[in-house]
Amino acid sequence: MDAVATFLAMGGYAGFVWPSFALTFAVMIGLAVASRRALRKAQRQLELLEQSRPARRARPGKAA
Amino acid sequence: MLATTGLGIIRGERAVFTDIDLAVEPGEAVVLRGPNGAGKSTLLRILAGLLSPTVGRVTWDGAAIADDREAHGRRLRYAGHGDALKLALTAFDNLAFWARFEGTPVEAVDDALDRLGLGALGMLPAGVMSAGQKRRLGLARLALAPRPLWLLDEPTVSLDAASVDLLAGMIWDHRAAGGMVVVATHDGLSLPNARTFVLEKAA
Amino acid sequence: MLTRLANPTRFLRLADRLLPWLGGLTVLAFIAGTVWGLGYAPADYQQGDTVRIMFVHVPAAWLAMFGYSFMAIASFVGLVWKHPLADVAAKAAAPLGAGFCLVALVTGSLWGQPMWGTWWVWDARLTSMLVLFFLYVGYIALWSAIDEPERASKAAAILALVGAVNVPIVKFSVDWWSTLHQPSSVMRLDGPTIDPSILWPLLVNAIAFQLYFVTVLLWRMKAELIGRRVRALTLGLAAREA
Amino acid sequence: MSAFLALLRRDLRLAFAQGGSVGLVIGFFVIAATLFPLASGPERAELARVAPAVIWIGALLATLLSLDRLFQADLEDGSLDLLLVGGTPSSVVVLAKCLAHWLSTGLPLVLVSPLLGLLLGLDPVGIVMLVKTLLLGTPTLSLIGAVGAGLTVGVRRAGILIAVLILPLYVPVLIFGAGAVDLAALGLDTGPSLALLGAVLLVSLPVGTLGAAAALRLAVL
Repeated sequence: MDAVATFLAMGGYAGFVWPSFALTFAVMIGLAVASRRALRKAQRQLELLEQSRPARRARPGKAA
Repeated sequence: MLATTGLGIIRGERAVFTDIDLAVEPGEAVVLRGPNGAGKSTLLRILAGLLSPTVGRVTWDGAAIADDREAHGRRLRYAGHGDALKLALTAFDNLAFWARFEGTPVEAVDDALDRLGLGALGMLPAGVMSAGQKRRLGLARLALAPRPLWLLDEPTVSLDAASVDLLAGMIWDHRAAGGMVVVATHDGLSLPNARTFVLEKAA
Repeated sequence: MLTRLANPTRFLRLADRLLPWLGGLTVLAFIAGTVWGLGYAPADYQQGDTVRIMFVHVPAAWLAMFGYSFMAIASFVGLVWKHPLADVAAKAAAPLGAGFCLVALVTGSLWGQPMWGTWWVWDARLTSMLVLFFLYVGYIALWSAIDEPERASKAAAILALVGAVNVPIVKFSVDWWSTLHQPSSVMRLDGPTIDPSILWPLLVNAIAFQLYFVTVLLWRMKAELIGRRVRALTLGLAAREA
Repeated sequence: MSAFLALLRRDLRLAFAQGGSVGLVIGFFVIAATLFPLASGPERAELARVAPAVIWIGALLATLLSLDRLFQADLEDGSLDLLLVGGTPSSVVVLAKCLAHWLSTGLPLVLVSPLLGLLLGLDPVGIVMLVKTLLLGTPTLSLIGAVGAGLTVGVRRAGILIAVLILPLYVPVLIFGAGAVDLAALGLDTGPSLALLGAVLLVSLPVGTLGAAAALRLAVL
């Protein structure tokens, strides 16, 4: 237990060391999640559009 | 001679038009027609060298205009949607600026104003002129110094019938002197034995 | 090689094959570097355990600078050779670079407080990093202000290149300025030599950050490419309906 | 050359004509600088110490405010198209417009800066150095600013966007410019700072003109 407490205390600098690591990981995970989410959204939109395309192609003569 | 081969352009990731082959000979007039969004203005801007086509090329006497844009600029007159006027300057000063900018004699300005029926308004600031007068002042640039190629985008907008005839006369004289005209217009402007080129909307 | 990759479909396929490996390696390197750095690397005799902040601060600062160089090079390639993936890569790199810049700034501040007794000093390095952050912000703002991707990509590329020419001048001017104004009592962050016991976990973490950069960059590029395809399809639909 | 002079003359006439921007820019510069003592208190020694910073920042912001119209007016009335297809290289067009911008913005700022220096209690040595640095630095502000103006022409909220794009790039000019005035006040050698200001100007001459010219070609797409 003592070892864990010493580790967590970081020689009295816990208030600086841990927030640094926390912020770093928060920013990195945040960016990764946001990027993944954008990718998923784009993929979903593409699927939707590709599903709806044949239906529109099936109306010939309209463009002419 | 102005020619395009296999011209196509993609804007906003959409093909505006594809495979335009157009040749204009000296003395010839080409009227561009087509629905809104078919790319009439876009084509004129490509011919002027303002826009680069995605595929294909524009040539002048066989040489690509993209190789020497400045030289191409010196042989054409482009009239777009704006009149390119500074409202704080007089009609004369507006035209005189463009004459100086292209390095042609400023003496031609008075004649150009007369030609468009603006001779009496030379000292008036462009800001107090009516829309039709402004348009005529913009078109007066055509009369500054002869240049072989005119590219006109809807030149008749806000012109009255008499002014449209005036413009038709100028185009006629220009062609008689061996000039070429490509004009996008909806109506009104009747150009004898002009070729019509229809732009379809790309699917 | 480059021309083969220029084909977005081929690029997407390659990215899909690489991404699982990259993702796994990133996580492993992170765990290794962080555990090593936090648990096993010795505390500095002068700075105590605060020196451990270095294991995230320094790689973040490196990547913030790497990100801008990457962006500038990609912009150059995009403008000169019109490589279709280059501007996608440049756009995708910007938020990553900005994020690392922010991390470097805040962790630098958290490191500085116990060392200097203040959250912020106008030290040359911090100030340059702050200006770099502003450059990222401008670049991202320009992308989002212009709707047409063709124009936005070229405009952003011009900005990135003008910025890249300016970065060394900014850096030099800030160094010059800090020698002019700075009382010399500020402690240098880096010693003349770094002990290997600190250097190794630092390098492992630097590799982890770099792997992360590549992984997320590929995700972002994929999203951008698919997004452009979506845009093209919707515009095509709108044009047909009109 | 005739195109360059014609464009320079026209832009200067427009800038100094009624409704032009010169008076407004000067007005902004003077008002912003005189607001400063009201915020900080009127102690002369304190004011003189920060005077170079206040005047330099004022000049920077005044330049910035005038930048969004640099190409925008020409885009709106269609002149920009004609300037770019008139057979003149676009970098020459940009250079003429930058010179006109500097003559109608930077130079007037330089001319009123001694007055502000006096108001803020700068000594004569400082005032002379202030004029010198502004004279060397403000052309750079116009050149680098032209890139921002070119990139944002026709874009929503261009004014604020220019500020975000360009202000970080103004850092070296600000540092060398205001720094030289500080050095002069301390009686130190200002030669290197002036040389550096000149070097920054020399770098921004090609970077600004080519960058802005490339940006303008995009704007008329």
